[in-house]
Order: sequence, then structure tokens, then C-alpha cells
Amino acid sequence: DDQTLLTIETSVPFTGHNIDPPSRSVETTPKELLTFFHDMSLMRRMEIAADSLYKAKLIRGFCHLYDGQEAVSIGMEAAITKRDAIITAYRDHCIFLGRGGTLLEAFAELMGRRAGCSKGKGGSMHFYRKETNFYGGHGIVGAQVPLGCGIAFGQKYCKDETVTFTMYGDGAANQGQLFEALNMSALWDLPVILVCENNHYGMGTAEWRAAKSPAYYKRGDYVPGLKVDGMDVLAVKQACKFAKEHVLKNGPMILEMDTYRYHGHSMSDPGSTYRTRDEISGVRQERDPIERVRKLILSHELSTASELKDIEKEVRKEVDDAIAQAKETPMPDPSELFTNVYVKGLGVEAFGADRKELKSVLP
Amino acid sequence: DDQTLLTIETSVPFTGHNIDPPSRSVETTPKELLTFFHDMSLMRRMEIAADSLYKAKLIRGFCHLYDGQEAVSIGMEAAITKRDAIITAYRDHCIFLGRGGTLLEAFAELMGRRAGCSKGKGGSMHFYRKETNFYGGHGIVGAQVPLGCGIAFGQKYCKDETVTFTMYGDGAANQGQLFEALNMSALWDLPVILVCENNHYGMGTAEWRAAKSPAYYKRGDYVPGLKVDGMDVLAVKQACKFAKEHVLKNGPMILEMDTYRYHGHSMSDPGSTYRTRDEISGVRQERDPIERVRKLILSHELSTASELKDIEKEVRKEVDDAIAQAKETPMPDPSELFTNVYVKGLGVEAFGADRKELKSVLP
Amino acid sequence: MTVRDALNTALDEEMSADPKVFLMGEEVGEYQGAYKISKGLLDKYGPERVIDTPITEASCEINQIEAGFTGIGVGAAYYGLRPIVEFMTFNFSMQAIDHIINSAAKSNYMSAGQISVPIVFRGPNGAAAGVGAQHSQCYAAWYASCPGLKVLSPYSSEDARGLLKAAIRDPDPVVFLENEILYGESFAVSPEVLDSSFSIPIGKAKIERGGKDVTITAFSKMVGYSLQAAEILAKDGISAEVINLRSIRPLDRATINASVRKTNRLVTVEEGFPQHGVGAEICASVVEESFEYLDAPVERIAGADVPMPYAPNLERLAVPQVEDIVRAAKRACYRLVPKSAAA
Amino acid sequence: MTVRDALNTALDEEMSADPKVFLMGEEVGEYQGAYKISKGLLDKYGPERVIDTPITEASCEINQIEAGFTGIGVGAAYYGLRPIVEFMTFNFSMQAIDHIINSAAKSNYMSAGQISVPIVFRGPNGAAAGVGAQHSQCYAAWYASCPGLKVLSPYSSEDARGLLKAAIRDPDPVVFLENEILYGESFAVSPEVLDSSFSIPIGKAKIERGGKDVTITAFSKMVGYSLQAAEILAKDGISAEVINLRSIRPLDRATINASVRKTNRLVTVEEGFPQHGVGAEICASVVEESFEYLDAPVERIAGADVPMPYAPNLERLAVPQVEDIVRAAKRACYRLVPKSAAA
Ligand SMILES: Cc1ncc(C[n+]2csc(CCOP(=O)(O)OP(=O)(O)O)c2C)c(N)n1
Ligand SMILES: Cc1ncc(C[n+]2csc(CCOP(=O)(O)OP(=O)(O)O)c2C)c(N)n1
Ligand SMILES: [Mg+2]
Ligand SMILES: [Mg+2]
Repeated sequence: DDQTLLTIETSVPFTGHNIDPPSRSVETTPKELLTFFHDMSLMRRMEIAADSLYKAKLIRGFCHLYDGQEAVSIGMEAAITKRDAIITAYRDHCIFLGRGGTLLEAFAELMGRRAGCSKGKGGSMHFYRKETNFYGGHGIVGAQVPLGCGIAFGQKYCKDETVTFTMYGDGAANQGQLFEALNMSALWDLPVILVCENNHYGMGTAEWRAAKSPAYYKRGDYVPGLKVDGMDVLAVKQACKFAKEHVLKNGPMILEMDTYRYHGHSMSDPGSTYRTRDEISGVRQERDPIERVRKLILSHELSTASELKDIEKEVRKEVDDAIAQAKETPMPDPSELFTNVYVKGLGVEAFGADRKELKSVLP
Repeated sequence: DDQTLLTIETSVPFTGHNIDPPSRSVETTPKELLTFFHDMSLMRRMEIAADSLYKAKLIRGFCHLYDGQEAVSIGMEAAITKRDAIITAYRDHCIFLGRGGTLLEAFAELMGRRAGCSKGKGGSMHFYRKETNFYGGHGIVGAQVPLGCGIAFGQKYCKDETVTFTMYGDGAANQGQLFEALNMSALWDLPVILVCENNHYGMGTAEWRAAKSPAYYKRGDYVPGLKVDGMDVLAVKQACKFAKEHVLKNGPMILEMDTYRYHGHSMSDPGSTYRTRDEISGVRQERDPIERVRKLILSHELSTASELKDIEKEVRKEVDDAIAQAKETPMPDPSELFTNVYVKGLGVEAFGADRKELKSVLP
Repeated sequence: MTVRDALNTALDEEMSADPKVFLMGEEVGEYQGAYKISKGLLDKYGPERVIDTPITEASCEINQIEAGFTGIGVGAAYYGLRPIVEFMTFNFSMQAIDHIINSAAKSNYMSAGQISVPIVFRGPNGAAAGVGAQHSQCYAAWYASCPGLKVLSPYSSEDARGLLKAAIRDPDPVVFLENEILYGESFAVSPEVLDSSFSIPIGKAKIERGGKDVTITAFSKMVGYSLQAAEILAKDGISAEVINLRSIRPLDRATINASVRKTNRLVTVEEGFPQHGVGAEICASVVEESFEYLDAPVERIAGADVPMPYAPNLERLAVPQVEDIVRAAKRACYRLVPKSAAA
Repeated sequence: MTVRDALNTALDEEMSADPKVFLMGEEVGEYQGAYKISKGLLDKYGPERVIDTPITEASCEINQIEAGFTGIGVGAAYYGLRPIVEFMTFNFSMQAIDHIINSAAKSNYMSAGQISVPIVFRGPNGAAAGVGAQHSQCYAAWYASCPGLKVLSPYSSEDARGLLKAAIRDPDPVVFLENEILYGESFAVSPEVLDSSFSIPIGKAKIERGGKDVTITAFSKMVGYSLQAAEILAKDGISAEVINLRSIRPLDRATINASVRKTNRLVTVEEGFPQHGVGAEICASVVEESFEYLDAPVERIAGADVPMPYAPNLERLAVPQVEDIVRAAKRACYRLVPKSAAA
């Protein structure tokens, strides 16, 4: 039935730095695999729909899509609980979904509506879900790494026995503050996992052009690291489970997830000038995280091809419905301009562009 | 005679990281050893005199002394030319002297006189000597490291076949911008040597409390490093010669100089609360850089004990004379308040504290 | 000529005139999303002088490590090169601001003139569209508060060419604040502007439109808005003089004060946060030097005093609009009584 | 009570009142050169809550890695702790300023209230004595330009205690600008101030001395100078009202304007650079709200518009002196005609 234990080998072995890697054999269940399939398909579909909405000018500004990288979010969530914390950069839509956010909240945010997860005030780069310990959504490359270490500091301070996953890209991996934060986290044994989503490009820059040493799992020097196939959701799950146990006892660790983004960096980047179409289609054919799970499900005969197609259809409908709903939701009330500047506005006056025309007492 | 070649073993072997270390046998001459003795004694004496002047309130603000670390400056200078560049932090008096600066310029600067190397405008932390490629004198911990890499960038850009030594402390070694600069220097093969003067404390913090890994010569990860006895002037010379050749061909390298500061961090720090008096006197007795050279000179019978004493007396006089002279030099003219704000002041008005009382057209 | 082309040709000509000029930064060569200010320069000057574009294995890109690459740029300037450091946007300059202030602005002074720092820091500044709170800040007031820096902000293609050329030739550190939204805008330019010897003196404002009833000061995109406002005001019989500041530091106090002494009324316009902003400084300067000439309170139009919201309706409320300027000018001319509205 | 003790007792009481409050920073425990604001707290609260002092192998010091430790502090505040982050001086906060602005000040807004950031950034700000250009900058105007931050600057021991306690209890990010030279100064305090429940409302200025002829605004060390100036002015028959701003953001526009409406004259005093400074903002605010009450140009006293020189004679010229304030006040009262001196 649904809960039968299956043991499946990861695509490739883990490679460890200063640590013995976990086993390649991962336990799962039919139910889990089908959930993976559904959830990753939903993410994929959401991102593709965001692309269309952007082109239709319903989303503006920067918009960074996650399709291709879904296994990282989903595998990570399968290994941890919502009491554990996650923080990431601007490529945050799917991380939000993985943390329990809804499609409606996501689309409404992207369209700047008050039903959005940040009431339309954050936009694509600034999704949050504090109730499940998702701390955003940050636009400054690398800044989320010390922030994540700080959340882990809080977890340790409060003796919560939980951990923080702080996600960053291969480009961000060269930021100095990462090394500062890592040193302190190691000195203080903070329960933090630095998840480097190595999608091999930072904007248009290939990893080897941005880093003398693109072996990101080793870049922590004295901090242990693990290289993981980030396109294999079971490998991600295994690695995150292993890492969570490790950091609770021993302090920080780096997980380098070998992954790939199908879309360009953001909506203004076709994503095809600095890499070949062959490279992209090669990854799609050989390493796609959803197709890998589809094959597993079919080869273990846990479901039929047409049942999986039905799931995909259903996913498509979920997404379409959410978009339709989001479109109906109103823009934020103009008074929201002046809310949330502070938690405690102290009754002070704040000004609009023309201070004699528009001002408000801060709540 | 003076120029006889002597071959002397370094105190301890070099330890390499990602590189084969140079030989322990260092070539020198009687003349060189006597010059080392004189120059290091002069530095030592200058710093001790600065201490007195500070206590006499003739020097104000921050004042960081270099006594104990003299071999690093002297050994480095013996390996390079004045066309090579040096940049350091605030502990810069002796580096300035090593680059050919005079005692008068140093003392006058410390006392804020116009004869100072920065005309009294810089103070203790901001000595410079551009004519011999000494780029200061920086007060922000770690900032001089990318700056030094930038100077090396200039050297490479101009095809000057010279190198830059950028000096920083064990505390500074944890600064993120060091890792950023190192990555770029390695990608661009810049001719830069990062000289970590590990005096084992950053203010009152022992190295192991500030760094998870205090093996600073290894902290460059993919960048080669060498650990050097920084109290052995010949070892420093050997390492710097080796490093200069290496970086001209291969890009950056780290030299960790194991050294010690006798004084407190700055004048407000007695330097004895976070380390034991035994530790300090142990270093003085066993590793003092000047005493080491004295012993070499005596054991090789290059000079007599009393001749060396004479040198020390003469050094003392040089210092006293310079101080006397410096005391006679005037304060900067008040008009200097408004000079050097820009190279090209564009004839703009700049203001003093009361703009209606004091203003000046910028030169 | 677009502002983009104006900047591009200015870079090109100055690089061709002086081999010590080189570009480094976050403008990404192969990447289509970039603003393309340095287009064509790599081909022409090679990877040694356009150090952002991956062409050979020896070159690399230097995104997102601002502290490090800015420090390297400043060091190269110490050595005597003339680096042009590009920030993808000035928001990211905060990671490097210590080098801009402490390593670049103060070195010539601390060294009594030994270590000059001929460097230009450039890139888009301030609000773009829909990019939210972390990507929309204006840094004009911060940088221009610091002695040792010169701070320029072009509006038109003439400004962009003339000021960038002046900035590159200047021996001091210059912060050059562009505007993403203006890059694509076209402005007519005279043949003189196209001459390779063209440059605009640093520290001088330009009267973009003469007028006698009210002075409007602005920089960057807000100059265009102010000109539109002046157009509208003219229809109402108000003759507005529009001053394009061009240089925020040094600030052209003389031109501003002379204008106010003529019009007796002042409206300041900027997109940045109001407190301690450029408008506040201009107001103080006019009060200090021309108090007796002022016939009405100085009117200040600025970005709303909130982080930039994403939603388009809120965003619109957060930045000055033409009608805000018109309204303020009318108030200054006592054609309107101030309303006390609440949002 | 000295300002140092005022700060120390405030920290102590707030830590004892709320276990979520903890200290991290560059105040070095065993190191004698430090300012000793957190003296005794390590012994009392242990290394888990005073995270700068090496006692156990598990603790460490966090000097000179400002970006990293500030980010960690802000992250801890996201999680719900109440960190107090100490900078050895605010000059070093530039390396961490991106976290103060982008990670701390804007998060509550961007997340529509989900991610509040109850954190205090504190340490000495501005000029000390003889420490040169890189160690003497005042950051009041920069930080106070940013919505999302609250910026306080105490003068007396009462201020130090009351404002620090308020800052720690406040749910928003607070930048708390102390002054090294004031640490050792003693002020008489009332029993009320010593009560552990004492705190001072954020956003309210204090009239330190009533007067009717001229208003002098100041913060931090300059309040003392202004009081001295008022003393001297009194002897000349000029009654000066001295306003201690206490809070730079929110700025207490109401108190300032009410005072100017009474005195009709204003002198602003600060140690920071003049352009886009606190004085400029106060001038703009008074011009906006009380233009018709002003009988004389606003007088602005500020740090000289140059990097801080080291030599004592130049340094003295670079920061406001009591006589500058006296002179400006007299000018405002038309007791002096402005001189046009050149240095
Ligand atoms: C400090 C900073 N510098 C530059 C940028 C501009 N920028 C946005 S995304 C990005 C590339 C980051 O690449 P990577 O870390 O690999 O993440 P990915 O986009 O691949 O997920 C850059 C340079 C920024 N947001 N912040
Ligand atoms: C960015 C920054 N943070 C903090 C300081 C204060 N500070 C001055 S010296 C110092 C210690 C540096 O120690 P180290 O690098 O070992 O050099 P040493 O003094 O031992 O030569 C600190 C923290 C500073 N100057 N700059
Ligand atoms: Mg990437
Ligand atoms: Mg040290």
C-alpha cells in the first residue's frame, strides 16, 4: 500500500569534505513519491504561469523563477519539519510554496494584491511565511546567509532543537559575509545548514568564471560539506536529514546542491546567450527532477502513466484557478503606504511625496 | 669582508599549503646582518620613544606600536625593492621607516606637525610614502587587503613586473572582504602577497577565540600559503623572495608570519590582562628578532658585543635627535584645514563649523 | 541620442583618450538582462580594460562581491590607474560603502595629497519600477554629504556625456548616479555635445528652463518631471524656472540662490527619502544666503518617507508625480492653500 | 552618575527583565582599552547572553567582522530575540550598513508586518579626540534618513538610561548613537531616573533650558556645548532655549517648531558634516511649518566640511566650539553682522 517502505539508490554517490557521507540508499514510500510528483509539478506549473503573467504585464519588476530546481525545496521539506527554519534569496516562490504557502498568496503577491503573502508590499523577491518559519525572500545577494545563521543562533539560544537552512547560489558563494558568518557559526556550533544551490550560473556568469574554486561544498574550509545531486529529490532528502542531525550536534555544515535553472536569471534574461540550448535540453532530458520521480513511480508500478497525467492536469487547474482568484483580489488600500513602516509608529506623522497633501499618523 | 656570503638555517622549517616550501638555508652577508641589527634596533627604539611621547601627551588618539614585529618589515624589505608596493593597517610606523621614511617625518606626524609624513593630517594610523610605493596606513581592519590587491592589479596592468605585499593581522584574517579579494586575485593571477602578521591577538582576543581555524596560511583554501617564523628576519627574507617570484608567475599567495607584539594593542591597553607576563617574557627571551641577529653576529664573529652596543647607543641618539627636531617643527597652518580635500577643488567654497565665520575657496 | 548611447560614447572616447582608464564591474557581457552601457567596449579594448566580461579563461565576472571589487578598484586608483567601477545598482554599493568613504574619499586628505584617488563609481541609482524596497533607494544625499567625494547625477544625454567625461578626467573620486528608467530616453543634442572634447564643468547647475515666478530644483529623472510641471504651470500663467542640479556635491549654491533671489519662491524635487535629503540642504542654503528674498515657505517634494512598496498603486504614491510638483509650485505662488490630507 | 554607568545599568535592568535580550559585539571583555559599558554583565548573565567575552572555549569574540555579526544579530531578531549589537565605533558599522538598512529597517514593511526586527545597534558615534578621518564620522543623518529605523542619541545620564531602556523595549530596529567623550561625564539624576521602570518616550525632544530669544537645537555632546553657550549668551542678555533632540528619527518637529514660534530664531548645532545634515532637516522643517514666524535666517553650526584632520589645531577648527554657537546665536539675534572670513 501507500506506506510500504521502498529503498532507492541515489543517482550518484555523495561526496564529502571533512565528513563521511551518508548512504546512497534512501527510504521512501509510494505515498511520498506521489506527493513529490504532485508538489514538484505544482511548482513547475506555478513558475511557468508566472512567466506568462509577466509577459502579460501582470507581474512587474524583477521575477526569478525556480523551475528546474524544485527537487531542492521538496527534498529538503521531506527531511525536516515546519519548526525548522528556511531563508533564501530572491528566487523564493517555490520555497514559499514548500513551506505551506498557497498558490493564491503567491500569485496575489506577484500581482501586487492585498491577498498576497506580503499584502502586495514585498513583490516577487520578498515572500515570507513566519508561521512556518520561512524568513524570506531577500534581494541582496549573500545577505541571507548571516541572517540564517542568526536564526539558528535564536534556535540554539531558545534550546528549540531545530535547525535553519540558509540557501544561496553559486554566485553568492563568493560573498565575504558568508565566510564571516561561517566562522562565527562554527565557533558557536550553530545549528545551521548552508545550502548552496549551485545552478552553475550567477546571472550570465558561469561558476568557473566567478570562482577560482567552484567546489562549493569545500569552500567552508574547516566546515564539513557534502556534494549532492540537487536534481534527485531523494538524494536531497537524505542529505538534509543527515545534515540536520549533524548540525544539531556539531555545528554548521555546507550542502552543495548540483542543480539547474531552466529559465533565464530573471524575466529580462532569455537565459540562452551564455549557455547553449543543448546544455539546457540535455539537463531536461537526463536530469529533470520531475521526470526522475515519474520514472521511479512507473518502474515501481506505483501508479500508471495516465494517472500521473491526471495529476498534472489537476495541477494545471489548481494553478489556473488560483490565478483567476488572484486577479479578482483588490489592490492594497492606499493607506497601506504608511502601515508596517514600524511595529510601533509612536503616533508620528509620516509624509508622502507632497507632505502638505499626503501625510499620515503612523499606526 | 662585508660581502662574504654566509648561509644560515632558519629557526624552524617553513610549512607549505598547496605549495612546496623554500629551503631553510638562507644566504646573507655580514653587512646585511649588521644592517638588520641597526634597522631593527632603530625601529624598536622609535616605538619605545613613541610610547613615552604618548604618555607625555605629545601624541594623541590611537597609537599602535610595532615592537616585537620588526623582523617582518626588515626581512620583507631585504627581499624586495622600493618599486614593489606595501600596504598595511594602522600599525604602520615601522613599515614607513622600512620604506625609507625618516624618523623626523614619523615623529612629526605623531605629534601632528607639518613636517610629518602626512603633514600632521593623518596621524599615527595614516602614514604614507608614495615615492617608495608605501600606500599607508589604514584604520579600517581588513580594508587594506582588497586595496593591496588593487595595487597589484595596477602593477600587472602596467606590466611593471613588481608585486604588492598587503599586510593584515590575525584578527583581520576573518574579514569577509579578504576572501572576496583573494578569489578575484586568484582568478586574475594578480601579483599580490597577503602577509598575515599573526601576533596571536586582535586587541584582547586570542586567535583561537576569533577564528575556528587559526591556520592562516591555509585559509586561502585554493591559494597557496606558507607559514613563516616572523621573528626570524632571515626566514622572512627567504619567504618574501620566494613569494615574490611565485606570485609574478602564478598569482596570489599567503604568508603567515608567526610574530608577537610586545606592547598592548594600542596605548590604552597595558597588554597584560589577556595574556600572561610569562608569555611575553618568554617570547622576549627566546624569540626576540633583534637578539636573534645579535647572536648570529656574535657567533659568526662579525662584530663584537661592544660594537653592537655602540650601534644601539647611536640609534638612541638618532631617535632623540629626531624627537628634538620634531618638537621644534610648527603645527600645520590653519589654512591646511581646507587643502587636500580634493586634488581639484574647482574653486568651490567649503565651510568651517560656523560657515559665516570660516570658509575657504578650495584649492 | 539616448542616455545609454551618451554614456557609452563617453566611456568609449575617454578610454580611447587615456590608456589608464578601464572598466570593472557588474555589467555583464554575455548577459542579456544588463543595461548595456558598456556595449562594444570589450571588443574594442579587450578584456584587460573591460574587466567584467568572460572571454578568456583569465578573465572573470565580479558580480555580488562589491566590497572586494570596489576595494580593488580603489587600490588600482591609488596606483595611478583610472578605474570606472560599475555597480549593477547603487543599492549594492552599500556593501562597498566603507571603501567609497574611508578608502576613496578620505585618502587624499589623510595623506596630505600623496594618495589621490581618480576613480568613478557609476551605475543606476534610486527607484526603478516594481523592484521593491531593497532595490529602490536613492544614495544622492548620503554620498554628497561626504567631503572628498564629488557626486554627479545626469538627466539628459548632454548631461550624461558631458558629466561622465568630466568625471573620468577628474582626479578625485566621483560618484556618478544614473537612472535606469532614463537609459532608453532620447534627447536631441547639439554637434558640440558630440565632440570628443566635450565635457561639462563639475559643480555647475544648468537652468533648463528660465522663469520668473518660482524656482524648481531637481536632478536626474525629476528634471523631466519638473519640466513637465513647468509646462503645466505655464498654462496657468506661472513661469517656473527649472534648475537641473547636475552636481549634488559640490552643490551649485550660487545658481540656486541667484534664481531664488529672482523668483522669491522655491520648490525642491527629488526621489529620495525626505529627511536629510537634497531638498533640505537646498532649503538651508537658500535660508542662509537669501532669507530676505523668500516670499513663501520652501516647498519640498521627495520620495514618501516609507520603504518602497511593490504594488503599483502604492509605488505610485511613494514617488513624486508631476502633479505633486505643480501643486507645490502653486502653493509657493499662493495659488493654493495647503490641504491637510491623511492617507 | 556617569553616562557609562547609566548605559550599564540600563543594559543590566533590561537583561534582567527580559531573557530574550542579549548582547553581542565588539566590547571586549578582558581588554582594558574598551569602553566598559557592559562591565559586570558577563558575570551576571553568562556567556550565552553576553557574547563577546572569552570565558569558555565555546564563546568567541567578534571584532572586525561587522557584516557577518550584524547579519547574525538581525537574523536572531527575526527569530524573536532582542539582540543588542555593539559596534566598537559606528565608523565600523559601514561594513554592516547593508544589514542595518536592507535587512533590519525594511523587513517589517516588505513582509507586511510578519518579520519585525527588535534590535538595538549601539556604540560611540562621531568624533573622539585625535583619531583621524576614518574614526570620526557622525552617522546620525544617514541612519535617520531611513524609514524603518529609529535613531536616538543621548546626551546626559538620564537620556542614556531612559533612551537605552526605551530602545531595548521597542519592537523596531533602533540605532543608538553614543559619544565616547561623554562616557566618563557625570550628571545628577533624580530618583525617578534610577527606577528600573524608567524610560523616555522615543520621538520626543527635551527642552534642556527654557528661553525666549533664540532656539538652539543639538544632540549628544553638542547639547552640553549649547548649554554652555546659553550660559554665555545669558550674560549678554540673550535668553536661549536649548532643545536636546534625543531622537533624530522620529524628529520631534512639534517641539522644535513650537519653540521657534516663540523665539523666532533658530541655531542648529551638530558635529557631523553639514551637507544633508540634521541641521538642514530642522531648517527645512521650520521653514515648512513656521516660515512666517522666522525673524532671521536659520544659523547652522556643524562639523567643518572636510575629513577629520589629526593635528590638534586643525581638529579644533573642524568641530563646533562653544564660541561658534554663541556667535551664531548673536547673529540670529542681529547682535552681530556676519563676517566673510577666509581660512
Ligand atoms: C549584493 C548584490 N550584488 C549584486 C546583485 C545583483 N544580482 C542579483 S542576482 C545575482 C546573481 C546571483 O547568482 P546566484 O547566487 O548563483 O543565484 P541564482 O540567481 O543562480 O539563484 C546578482 C549578481 C544583488 N542582488 N546583490
Ligand atoms: C572594521 C573594523 N572593525 C573594528 C575595528 C577596531 N579594531 C581596531 S584594531 C582591531 C584588532 C585587529 O587585530 P589584528 O588584525 O590581529 O591586528 P593587530 O592589531 O594584532 O596588528 C580592531 C578590532 C576596526 N578598526 N575596523
Ligand atoms: Mg546560480
Ligand atoms: Mg593581531
